[in-house]
Amino acid sequence: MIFRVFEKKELKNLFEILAAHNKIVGPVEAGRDKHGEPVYAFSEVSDFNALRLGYTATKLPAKRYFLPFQENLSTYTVEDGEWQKSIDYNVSGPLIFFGLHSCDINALNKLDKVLLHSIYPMPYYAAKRKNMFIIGTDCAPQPFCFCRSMSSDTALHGFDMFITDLGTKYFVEILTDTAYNFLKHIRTEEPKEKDHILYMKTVSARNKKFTAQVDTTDLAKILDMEFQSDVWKHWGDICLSCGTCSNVCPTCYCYGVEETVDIDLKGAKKTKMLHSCNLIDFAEVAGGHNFRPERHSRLKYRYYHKHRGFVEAFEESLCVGCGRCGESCLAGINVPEVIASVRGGKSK
Amino acid sequence: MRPELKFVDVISEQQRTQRRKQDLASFEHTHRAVITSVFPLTDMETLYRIQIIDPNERKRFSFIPGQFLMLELPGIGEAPFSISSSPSIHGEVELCIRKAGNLTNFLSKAGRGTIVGVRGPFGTGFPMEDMHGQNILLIAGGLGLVPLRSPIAYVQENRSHFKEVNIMYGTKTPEHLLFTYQYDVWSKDDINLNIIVEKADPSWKGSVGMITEILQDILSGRDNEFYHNTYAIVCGPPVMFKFVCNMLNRFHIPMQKMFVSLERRMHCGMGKCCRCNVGSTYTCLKGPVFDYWTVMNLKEAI
Amino acid sequence: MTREPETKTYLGIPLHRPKVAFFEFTSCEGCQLQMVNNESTLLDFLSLVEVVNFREAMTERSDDYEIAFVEGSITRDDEVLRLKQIRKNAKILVALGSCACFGGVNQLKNRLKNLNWVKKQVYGKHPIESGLVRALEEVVTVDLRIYGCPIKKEEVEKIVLHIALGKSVVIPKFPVCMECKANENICLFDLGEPCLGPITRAGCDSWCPNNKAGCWGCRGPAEDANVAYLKKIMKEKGFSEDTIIERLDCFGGFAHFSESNKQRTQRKKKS
Amino acid sequence: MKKTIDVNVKHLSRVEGHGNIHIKIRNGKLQEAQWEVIETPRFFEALLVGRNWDNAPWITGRICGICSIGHTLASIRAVENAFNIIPDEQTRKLRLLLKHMETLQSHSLHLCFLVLPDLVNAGSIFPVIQSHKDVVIHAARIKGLANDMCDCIGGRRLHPTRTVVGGFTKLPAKEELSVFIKRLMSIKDDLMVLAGLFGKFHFPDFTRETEFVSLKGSDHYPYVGGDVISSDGVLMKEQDYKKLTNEYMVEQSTSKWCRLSRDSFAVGALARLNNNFEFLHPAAKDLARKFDLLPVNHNPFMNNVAQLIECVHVVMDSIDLIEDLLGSKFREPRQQVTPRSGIGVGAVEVPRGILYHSYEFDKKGKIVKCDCVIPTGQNHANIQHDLEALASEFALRGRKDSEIELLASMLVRAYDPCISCSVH
Ligand SMILES: Cc1cc2nc3c(=O)[nH]c(=O)nc-3n(C[C@H](O)[C@H](O)[C@H](O)COP(=O)(O)OP(=O)(O)OC[C@H]3O[C@@H](n4cnc5c(N)ncnc54)[C@H](O)[C@@H]3O)c2cc1C
Ligand code: SF4
Ligand code: SF4
Ligand code: SF4
Repeated sequence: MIFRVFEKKELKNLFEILAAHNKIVGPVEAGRDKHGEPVYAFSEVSDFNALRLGYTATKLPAKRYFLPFQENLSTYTVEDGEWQKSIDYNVSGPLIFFGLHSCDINALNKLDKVLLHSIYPMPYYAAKRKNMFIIGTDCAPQPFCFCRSMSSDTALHGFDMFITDLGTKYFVEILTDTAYNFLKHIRTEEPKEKDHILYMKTVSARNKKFTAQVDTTDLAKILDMEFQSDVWKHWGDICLSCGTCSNVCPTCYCYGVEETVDIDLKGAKKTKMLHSCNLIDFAEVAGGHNFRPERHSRLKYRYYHKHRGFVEAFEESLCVGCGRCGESCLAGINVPEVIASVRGGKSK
Repeated sequence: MRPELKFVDVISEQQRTQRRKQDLASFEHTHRAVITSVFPLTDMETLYRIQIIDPNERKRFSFIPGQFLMLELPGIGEAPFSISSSPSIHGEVELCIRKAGNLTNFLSKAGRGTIVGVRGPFGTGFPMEDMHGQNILLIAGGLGLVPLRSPIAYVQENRSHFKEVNIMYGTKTPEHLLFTYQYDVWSKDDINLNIIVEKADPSWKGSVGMITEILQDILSGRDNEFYHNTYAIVCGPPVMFKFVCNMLNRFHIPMQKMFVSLERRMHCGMGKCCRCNVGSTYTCLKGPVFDYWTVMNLKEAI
Repeated sequence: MTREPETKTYLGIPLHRPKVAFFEFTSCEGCQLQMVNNESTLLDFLSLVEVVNFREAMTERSDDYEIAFVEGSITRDDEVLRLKQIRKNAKILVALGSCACFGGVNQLKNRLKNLNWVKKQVYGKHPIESGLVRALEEVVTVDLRIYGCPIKKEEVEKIVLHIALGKSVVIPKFPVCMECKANENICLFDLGEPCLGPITRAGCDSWCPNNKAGCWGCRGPAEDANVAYLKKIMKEKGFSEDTIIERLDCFGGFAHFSESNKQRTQRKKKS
Repeated sequence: MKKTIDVNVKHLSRVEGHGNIHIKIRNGKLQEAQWEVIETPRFFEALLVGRNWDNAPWITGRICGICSIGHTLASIRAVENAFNIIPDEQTRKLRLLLKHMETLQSHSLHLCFLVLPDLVNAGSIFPVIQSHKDVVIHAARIKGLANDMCDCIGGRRLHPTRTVVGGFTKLPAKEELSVFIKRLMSIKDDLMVLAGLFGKFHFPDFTRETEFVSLKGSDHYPYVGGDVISSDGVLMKEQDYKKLTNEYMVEQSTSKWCRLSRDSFAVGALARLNNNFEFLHPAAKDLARKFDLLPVNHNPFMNNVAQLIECVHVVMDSIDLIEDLLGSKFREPRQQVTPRSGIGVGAVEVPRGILYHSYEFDKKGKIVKCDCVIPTGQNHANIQHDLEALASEFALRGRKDSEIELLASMLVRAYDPCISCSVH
């Protein structure tokens, strides 16, 4: 890995140089909540001043840029008995992601395993993923982040460059030659020994700030044993089955498909919509039979998919510990508490 | 040099034609196919023969018994169907389809010449070659005969590779029996055919009862040699294969030699939409054909 | 209507062109208006169906129809008779909008114990006939429901298209939050506003939250809606009992979940 | 002269709500001419009692599917007046813009879909789609623009979501707004085509003197709040709406009737135009002159023409409003609301005339009393008197039953009555 450092003011230059020729997506302030605190979101930015690199956490991940909530899979033209199908992967061009936290980068790495590197890669995802240039940035741990438990607090790959704020300078890890070439446009230096020390200090100071934890030891096995456990019923009782957790999760990718005919009968569409395993009709089949009619069985399934099934298939869980699901859940259902309760700890 | 990103086209022309499995385009590659014959079997089920239009694609299209394909009509729907014909015919398949919803109802109005889209084949199949030299029990309930027709065709075409072959088929009433015109042909190939209905009508001369009753008759009084060298393929509604598999288990037929086919909702057939997950196993990738040991280890499978 | 009935086909299969009629009972007639409010698809829509009865738009009338779209709630005896006649004529009776599906805002008067007080409040001593407000299904069998106050025209178009194609009509079973999150709205609860999105049937594309306004539940409950727990959450977030009840009882969809509307459920059982 | 005439129209078509017309003439003498309103009441005024103030605009908007925006705005104004909230300029401009679009939406619907069939001898818009396709396309474009702008500003074309006491929950993006300037400009041309077409039609020649009531313009053609005037010389404040309307019940109607200086008065486009001609946009004034519609005009059929002229006015005024808004910096759209006890009245000119909402609140902001006076309710008596005069006059002129039926229907339609709204 190649490391450099650069003066803080250079970042604006980098941004502007990149923005002149590319589209940039980054964290911005989308509004203020009732306490007057900023609410952050990923959005296209063209003005460096609108960028909020010091953001805490966004409510939603940058999902719509790699797994849109709704996406046309194919369009058909229909004429008499004949029809033609055309496929569009819905990418208009490359995008620069300016300021993703490690958890969100790791989420992409996990998704890559199932959507890119499995036997049937998913072209819609692949097309977007391969057109992402990612600038990672260090984060400020929030009380709900348990990414350390999920080994997602640092990203080792899956980005092009990663910048860490050292106070007056940025420390940058460079992973791709594209990033290396981009950095030639601003003034950077070889890091000195004191930069390295400062970097390590910064990182360890951050690491001390993580509070939330999930015990993942033998979790897959324990989940298997506790399949019939009553704690699920408790969580099922308070779950609203609203699908919010899946929508805000950077790794939830399950979807449903709808086929529609245009009202003029001259065309048709096949549309994909992100679904959630917590929604009532997720496991409904012909004749109306529902494999998971109860709230608790659906909620349980979400945990099984993430912390057991995915582990079995890919040797890691499908959760990066960003804590978004717990933060957005009105009922307050969150991963640390659910897992703790399944492990025999106390539930709320 | 301008700091500008190059657009990455995920499917170069080369990839498109060469690496089929790794080919990103295959995800949405739909063969255009034409319905060449429509043959009503009962009020609800119709047998369709479907041929891939492009001769090259047709040649390349092959499958193993037990696999399914995704059939689509633009704007109406897309759904998985088991291939119900001999694996030795390429690019032309038979599907037996029951009217159950949007796609299947619309299809029931379609005639010869209708153009449909076909993706696949997908999923696991029955390991027919492993079964060579063994006894075979082919057990079907109701619509379960549809996926079973493909292994039956395989057995017929390779009869000398198998020892004793038994087909057991049960339905609710005689009217529900599928493929009645084929029973004679099956028997001719030294295959024992046992049919049972739950409720007879006046014209019914055969056995009446549950399928487990014939199974009991066939399995009783055999030696261990038989039990240990027998494969079973069980297709039908979940309740039925639960009873059947329990009985096979009691007779010590190895669980790894018992195969079932599961049905779930599917949108992609490629392990992406998660709708077919049982526990957290994709029915479309690891199944629909599972050995019974695996099924036992899945949560909420049956 | 004088237009030549043309047979449309889709994928070579001829489509059915149903005769449709529109009727309204006690309501604001806004849902019917929504039908003509979508200029771009109106002509295509009209080629899929044959409109034979639409008082708000046409003078000709006919009783020969297959699908009846009925708007409004039922409050008087003459309305009951008229609705029963419509039920007899129609093969498919579609309840159009919240008033038809649940009684709509009109049913709010049911919660007032004293109907005479209600009448006096508005009309003084002048005699006026008006009974309790009922949803269509409390009088006749309803085949399909198009929820919303107002309805989304797209939903009506979809239903008609699906009937013509022989496809089943699928209305979301999950709640508004699902759509709201997909629209990347800031949750109203984060803004300190109440919202019934977590328990209300989706399909409106989170119309109100998109506009930074909390949902009032006009589409009625989602399937398996956890009303009891949302009430608890709202209380914990500091919303008064009244705020919650006022939202829940506004359109009538949550009548079965609300104390003040128990009488209504009982009435239904009786009839 | 015709001696015996019977006209019975049950559930008059192409109007909002349910009304009947009966005319009976025997031996050349008018025995009965009746405008009957049979709509079922919904008791909005009663069902709001006891509810929180924020329910008022949300629920009363549902009084009417056509002028839901007007109801919402009148309700908001009444609540704001009670709580002593004064909307800032930005809010006032956006509300007026929204109001304009409702006027355009409603007038164009009425003129092209409900009135036009009468003028071209058709029973509904459906055959007109074939015979006058170009007109329908112009109309659809006009209505389409109005609908899109309502979506953009109010959040929804019907039962708006963004309009709340204190302002708006959300503002339109400036980019969105600026697009509309161009569309409004081109809509003016569509309106001129329609004007050309309507100019060729012959509106029935019929006048009956009456009183016209509307809001009073001060520097603008009036739409939201202010004083109320009448062509008979009345001038009052909006708070005095009770004295302006004097509601009473009659046998033939589930809607209340009103009167002021005479037996009946008229509200609506013609009343506004008669009372505030000078404040019309110059382009609208020009058009009025072309139609020879100058104050005070007493032909109720001319209400249709007045609507057309108002369409031009609101389109032109909207362009100015948007330009103003784009030129200013957007501020926080919503003011804090502190409820208090009191009474508030809000008067708004909706497409069919002046609409009043009035609420009384307790100190927690719960509604103690609610009263809404609807324009169509104010017009009913006038319609009745017009109907009597029309029947006698045209019977005298020897018209056939069917002609009188058509004329009577057209007369009622000219008022663009919103019947379910008048009963509420
Ligand atoms: C591996 C596999 C093989 C199958 N083989 C056959 C076969 O050979 N012949 C046959 O007739 N049927 C078969 N089915 C079932 C068939 O896929 C469904 O009947 C079909 O999806 C119905 O589609 P539709 O569009 O007509 O119904 P829809 O209108 O989509 O659905 C009607 C109902 O079916 C449910 N549904 C949707 N997709 C499925 C699904 N894949 N499985 C179960 N329920 C579903 C819906 O939730 C709804 O309740 C098979 C299913 C699987 C998974
Ligand atoms: S499951 Fe929750 S904590 Fe885990 S990645 Fe998804 S949103 Fe984040
Ligand atoms: S605003 Fe309402 S609908 Fe949207 S997420 Fe929050 S609770 Fe759900
Ligand atoms: S958000 Fe709620 S109140 Fe608004 S339209 Fe949707 S269901 Fe109705």
